[in-house]
Amino acid sequence: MGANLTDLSSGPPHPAGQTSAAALPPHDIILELRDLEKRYGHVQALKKSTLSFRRGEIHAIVGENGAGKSTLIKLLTGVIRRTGGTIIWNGQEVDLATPNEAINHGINAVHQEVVLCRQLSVAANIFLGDENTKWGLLQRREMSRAAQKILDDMGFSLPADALLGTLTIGQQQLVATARASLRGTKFIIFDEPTAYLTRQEAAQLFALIRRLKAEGVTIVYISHRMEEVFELADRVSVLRDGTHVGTRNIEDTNDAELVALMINRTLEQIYHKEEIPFGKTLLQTRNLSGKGFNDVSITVRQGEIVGLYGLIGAGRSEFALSIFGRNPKTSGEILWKEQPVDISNERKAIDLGIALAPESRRDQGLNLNLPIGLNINLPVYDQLMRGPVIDSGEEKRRADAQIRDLQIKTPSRRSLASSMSGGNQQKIVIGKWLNHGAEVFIFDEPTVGVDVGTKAEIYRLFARLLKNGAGIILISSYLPEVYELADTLHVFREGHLVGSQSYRERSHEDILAEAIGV
Amino acid sequence: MTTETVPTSVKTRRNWNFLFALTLVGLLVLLCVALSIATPNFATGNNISNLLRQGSMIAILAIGQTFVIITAGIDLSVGAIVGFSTVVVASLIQSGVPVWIAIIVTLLMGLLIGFFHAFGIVKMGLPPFIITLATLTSLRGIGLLMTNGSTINITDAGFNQFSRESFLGVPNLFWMVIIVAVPAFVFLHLSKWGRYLYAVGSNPEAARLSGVSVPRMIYIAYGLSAMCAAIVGVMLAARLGVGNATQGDGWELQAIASSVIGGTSLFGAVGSVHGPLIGAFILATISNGANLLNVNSFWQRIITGALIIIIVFFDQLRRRSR
Amino acid sequence: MTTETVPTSVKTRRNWNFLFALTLVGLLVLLCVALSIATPNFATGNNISNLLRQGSMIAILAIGQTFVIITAGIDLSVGAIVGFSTVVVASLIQSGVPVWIAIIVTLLMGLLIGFFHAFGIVKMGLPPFIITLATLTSLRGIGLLMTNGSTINITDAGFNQFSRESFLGVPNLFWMVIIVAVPAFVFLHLSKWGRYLYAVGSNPEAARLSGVSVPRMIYIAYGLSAMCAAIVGVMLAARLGVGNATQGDGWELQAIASSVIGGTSLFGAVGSVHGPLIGAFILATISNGANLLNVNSFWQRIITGALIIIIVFFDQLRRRSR
Amino acid sequence: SLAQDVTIPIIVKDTTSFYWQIVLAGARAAGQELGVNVPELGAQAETDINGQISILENAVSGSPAAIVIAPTERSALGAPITEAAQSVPIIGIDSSAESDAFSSFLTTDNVQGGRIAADGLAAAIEAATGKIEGDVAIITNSPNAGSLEERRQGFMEQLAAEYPGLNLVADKYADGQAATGLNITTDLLTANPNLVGIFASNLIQAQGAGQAIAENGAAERVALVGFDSDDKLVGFLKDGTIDALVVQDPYRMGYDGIKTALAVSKGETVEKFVDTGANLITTANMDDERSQELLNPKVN
Ligand SMILES: Nc1ncnc2c1ncn2[C@@H]1O[C@H](COP(=O)(O)OP(=O)(O)OP(=O)(O)O)[C@@H](O)[C@H]1O
Ligand SMILES: Nc1ncnc2c1ncn2[C@@H]1O[C@H](COP(=O)(O)OP(=O)(O)OP(=O)(O)O)[C@@H](O)[C@H]1O
Ligand SMILES: [Mg+2]
Ligand SMILES: [Mg+2]
Repeated sequence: MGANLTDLSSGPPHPAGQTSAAALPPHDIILELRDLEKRYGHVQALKKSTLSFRRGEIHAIVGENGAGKSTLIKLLTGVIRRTGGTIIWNGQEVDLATPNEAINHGINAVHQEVVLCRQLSVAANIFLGDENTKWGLLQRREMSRAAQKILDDMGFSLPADALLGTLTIGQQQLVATARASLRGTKFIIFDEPTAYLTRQEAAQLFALIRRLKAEGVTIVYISHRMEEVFELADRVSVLRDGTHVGTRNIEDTNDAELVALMINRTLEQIYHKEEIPFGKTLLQTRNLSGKGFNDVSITVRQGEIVGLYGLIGAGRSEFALSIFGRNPKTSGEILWKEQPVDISNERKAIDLGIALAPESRRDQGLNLNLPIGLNINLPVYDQLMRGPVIDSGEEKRRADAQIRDLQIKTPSRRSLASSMSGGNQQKIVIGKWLNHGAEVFIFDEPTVGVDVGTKAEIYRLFARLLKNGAGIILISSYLPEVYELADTLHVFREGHLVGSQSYRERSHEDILAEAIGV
Repeated sequence: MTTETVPTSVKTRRNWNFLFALTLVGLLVLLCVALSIATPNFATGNNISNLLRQGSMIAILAIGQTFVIITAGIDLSVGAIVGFSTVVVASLIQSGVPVWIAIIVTLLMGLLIGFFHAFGIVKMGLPPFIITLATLTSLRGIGLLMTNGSTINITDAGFNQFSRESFLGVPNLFWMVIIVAVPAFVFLHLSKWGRYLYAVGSNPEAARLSGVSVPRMIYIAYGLSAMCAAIVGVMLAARLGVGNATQGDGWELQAIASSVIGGTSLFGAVGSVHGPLIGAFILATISNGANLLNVNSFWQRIITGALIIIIVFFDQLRRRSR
Repeated sequence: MTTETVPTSVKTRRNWNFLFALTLVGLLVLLCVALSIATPNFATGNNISNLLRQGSMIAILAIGQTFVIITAGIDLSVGAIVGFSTVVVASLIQSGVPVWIAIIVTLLMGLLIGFFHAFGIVKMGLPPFIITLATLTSLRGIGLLMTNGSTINITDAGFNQFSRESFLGVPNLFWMVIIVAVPAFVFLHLSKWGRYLYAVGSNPEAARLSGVSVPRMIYIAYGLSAMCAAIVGVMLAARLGVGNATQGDGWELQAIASSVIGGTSLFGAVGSVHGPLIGAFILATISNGANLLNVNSFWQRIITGALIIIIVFFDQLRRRSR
Repeated sequence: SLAQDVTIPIIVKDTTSFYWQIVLAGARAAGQELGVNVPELGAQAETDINGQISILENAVSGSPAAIVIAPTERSALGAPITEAAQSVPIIGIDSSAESDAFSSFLTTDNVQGGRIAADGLAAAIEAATGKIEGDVAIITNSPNAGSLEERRQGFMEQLAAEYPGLNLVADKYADGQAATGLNITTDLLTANPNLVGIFASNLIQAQGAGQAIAENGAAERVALVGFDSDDKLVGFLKDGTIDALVVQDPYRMGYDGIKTALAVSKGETVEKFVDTGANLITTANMDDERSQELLNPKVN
């Protein structure tokens, strides 16, 4: 798979290319959107857009964070109601006012944020609203067995009886995928399904998508990862600022064109890498063990990006949380600037100069029902106090600075974090630590859901932090990211460090083999 | 509720392991065994009958309340509905309506009150706390107006007799608990409706996207809770032989407490039918035991508070260590 | 709380637009204007003083309660703490302790009770509902034991006089509200602690990972709530001139209701200091007005319930349309 | 005359109780007869002292001709009443308060009521068992209600002074609910085989206790004395479940309270203290004319 734009634009053969999209007769349009529009108060999330989807195609939608992609999907699945325009399904004008109506037409979606019930089991979630009953009684065992079979068939190794809340976000996303592809789906929308998946799971997902396509199902695929778009899609539509700016057959375009359409300018390079000399050793772990990881020794120096790669559940996040004082270690030690330290809680880690942008923005990263400004400043209120009260001018200034620097798309710092698009929420999670003046930054899946343009900004920001004498631990399940950025790369498998390499001395294949354990 | 994992308290667990492994039923049994040893009067058939009678009303309220709490709501009105129902059923019976019609009318009225709550929540966007608090206040007023602050004496002997008698050695009032609990169990744990209730409490958006009608589930939950309260009202009217609007005062807190002791989470999506039942009978046993031991009324309050803490603490530990 | 957007009710909005734009203060003012027209006695200086005195205690309780509710908790014990504090302060004064020491000791005792709640929540993992319900029950028992079920008469004239007098034309009791509300406002809205409180209520895990000590915030919230209740206990002891353990019965519900009417969400992370204040005075005004208009006390309940629904409904509409 | 413009509010302890409704009925009747406007005010529980003070303050704001009040707590209501009396004449009914500002008092002596109850209970026990011996219990509706404490005090004093054979084994407080009284009584019957008598010192608890005795078929074994009356208790009295009721004259208290208040407001001299009395009504004397008058007050 291509690691950067130049690789990709040369274009691998597209497996989905056989279906000649242009040859389809017009009556094979399954869904047509005319002048579709959505306003949230004063925010125009989607401006008059006209789009059509053909039966049995894989139709990718790309666009910047906040371009309106998720909004479009929510309109099609009855989650929210449009404020204007018409929707034509199979030649008939339809309302799509409620989720039920969408479901009855066979329209399903895997939403960007997992919308499932944490307190119910995996099986219960999969069958929610479509329970198997006999004489009014639930057939629990039967459903559990069926759910397990579905999951196994899809290649997802997940326990059907586990409570959903005990799964990681990525696993939850897989459950949502299993759920959406059941029940006689004719039209299925994936909103950044691979954000929390590793290559292996992503490959299983792609297999599933191709199988669905073969069965005649129409697939809409939203992603910020260009190579996925080129690997899967037949056609691709671009949204910019809530407007549909174009649709291309996949053979007729390349990612330079798509990126230009998305952000209205060209981008030479996504992965921004500068040669920065390493300085003092900042953080070391010696044989650190804890719940989920075992015997891990790493070193972070000034100017260094330490990449941690592995499959889902390999234990990297647990390891990071342990360094940060969130989870207790069971053995081993942590050294800060060569001195052993006892990091028994988060405050101690923060006071030493460690920052953690956690993996799950919904569960760990954000206070969703609070304003963006508060979220951004939360770790630094200590620095904002002037006597007994907060310096509100400084508070505003800092929040606005992050919103500007990270191009967070919001009407105001007073908007609630929950009203942001997924990618913009992710920017808040990162942004809240940039004011803090930490020396070691742990970024756990920092660019999940972030658009290409902003990704490039974030990588440039990494370079800035490094030049200021910081070190970075970058946890990512997206191999190109760690591959291109990390100075030292550690591969985790089942809680163990199985390989460590420095920049340039490794290949994709080696890393993958290590991670999967073959 | 902001709970923290407690590495420190784990250390104290060593010698008391057996206590921590006790389920709620186990704690109830332990309580009963202790009381049987402490007083010869506890384990008599007569007292067990009394105990079953004494716990039955709060138990039924707690089951109804649990449906509401599972949807992440709360029903503060149940005590007031109990009082109001005694007035309604008493005045109907005294005005010559056949007993069974009076009972049915009262239960339907309970259902309607519950639907009104659901209407306030679903259509008017009111917090459950507010709408049910408002009904609590108003219903007591209406009941007092109807009776002019006095009690309505029920002269129908058969109606009064019912609450005193037993069937197969079990007091009729406890049979009522079984009659309510069995369908409630089927509904909550074995039917898809129960599952929808959990889904609504867990994530209403997910429920809605799955085609579950959230408003309908809210109507069902509040309707059932209020109807359970009306059932208790009828039972209380039969037991006391009067209709009186101020009865059942504060029972909403007892019902919610029973439910929470029984493992229901006020944040929704966690709860069962048997938990609240056991919770209610734990509370009834504490008060029965204190009466039998002739504990000073003031000490009784102090002990009840302490026992609630202890019981829920052990139960929490067990849940957490699972 | 499961709220649903209500496209249908939007239609009815047309002619009543001005009502829907009213803030809570607006509704309170509207209520006062209506009462001034309906009865000549309402807008007299004497009555306004009465009104300020009558609302002051619940207002202070509601402010304390709001801190707790913002952390997504609840404090059911405040009414019991009020009663218990009257007993403590009365017995200290009567045993010859100087008044100011008696007051300080009482407030510290309140703080300790709050810390005990936080301990139960943080260290024992108990739901706030349960631990504060347990203290509610136990504290009443302890207070009754201390007084042997009777009242302690406070003979210190200066202490009693305080609650009756005014300063700059404003009743002393209302000055107490200001003395509590101003620091509370600074704490909640202007200091970092307030921000932390909201963060804890919104997502404790995210707050924790941002370096906020969640346990410490829980201690602060429950400590402040219980201390506010102790302050109210001292005020009540001064107003009544007695210490009596059963006073303040049911005030916890009134405090929570005031808070929720004032816009606080029982799910945490939403609330202010001024909202609960206004909520408390809306309730006080309703009851003052009903008394002045000589509304039958049963009707008074019915009307109070209805007005709560109406006021919160309008307030919800305004919030939603923002 | 100008009488229609005269307003005399009456403030009772607890508008939700039947006893106070009878007081209000008496006051209402007097108001109609005398052409006086009588707002009927009161707290919602006998223990709500603060509520009653607020209501008194509000009543004074209305500048009435006089105020009739049943103070809910002796010392707490003292100062507010003294303060109110500076602008309005105050007439006390039912219970007293620590204030010398009252223009007149019409009270029952609740301590005396408790004594009468003890006598009634002893007589009933003697009638049933032939001797005045055994265990007895008292159930109080809720702690800290002044008049209930006085009844309890009178009852206990009289027991100690006059009936050494009667042994007080349980001194219980309920929570204002009849069901609680019922449960307590049931448990008392279970725990005390030698129990021969119970005094339930108000209406609600007498209903609960009576029900428990009927439920357990213990009417033969255990004597029950209640306080105040309604249809339910009269029924119990008839069928022997309850042996005696101590009955006050609340109707007269309300009626005479308003009448006296009007007189005071016109500057007439009135009697400073009036005892409206407490009477023991048993199965034997319940059909007397006076008993019937007390048992069946004209509420509406
Ligand atoms: N509930 C809401 N209230 C107000 N504005 C909203 C709400 N939901 C979304 N928006 C706004 O609508 C715009 C489009 O959001 P949308 O979620 O569709 O973006 P997106 O294209 O999916 O972005 P991303 O790639 O970051 O997921 C954004 O500016 C967002 O802030
Ligand atoms: N909430 C949870 N409950 C139970 N087990 C969990 C939970 N979260 C993680 N685990 C388990 O802990 C182990 C380590 O998970 P962790 O999230 O650290 O993995 P990771 O390498 O970061 O993977 P990911 O790619 O998901 O970030 C895995 O076995 C995982 O299944
Ligand atoms: Mg999106
Ligand atoms: Mg992870």
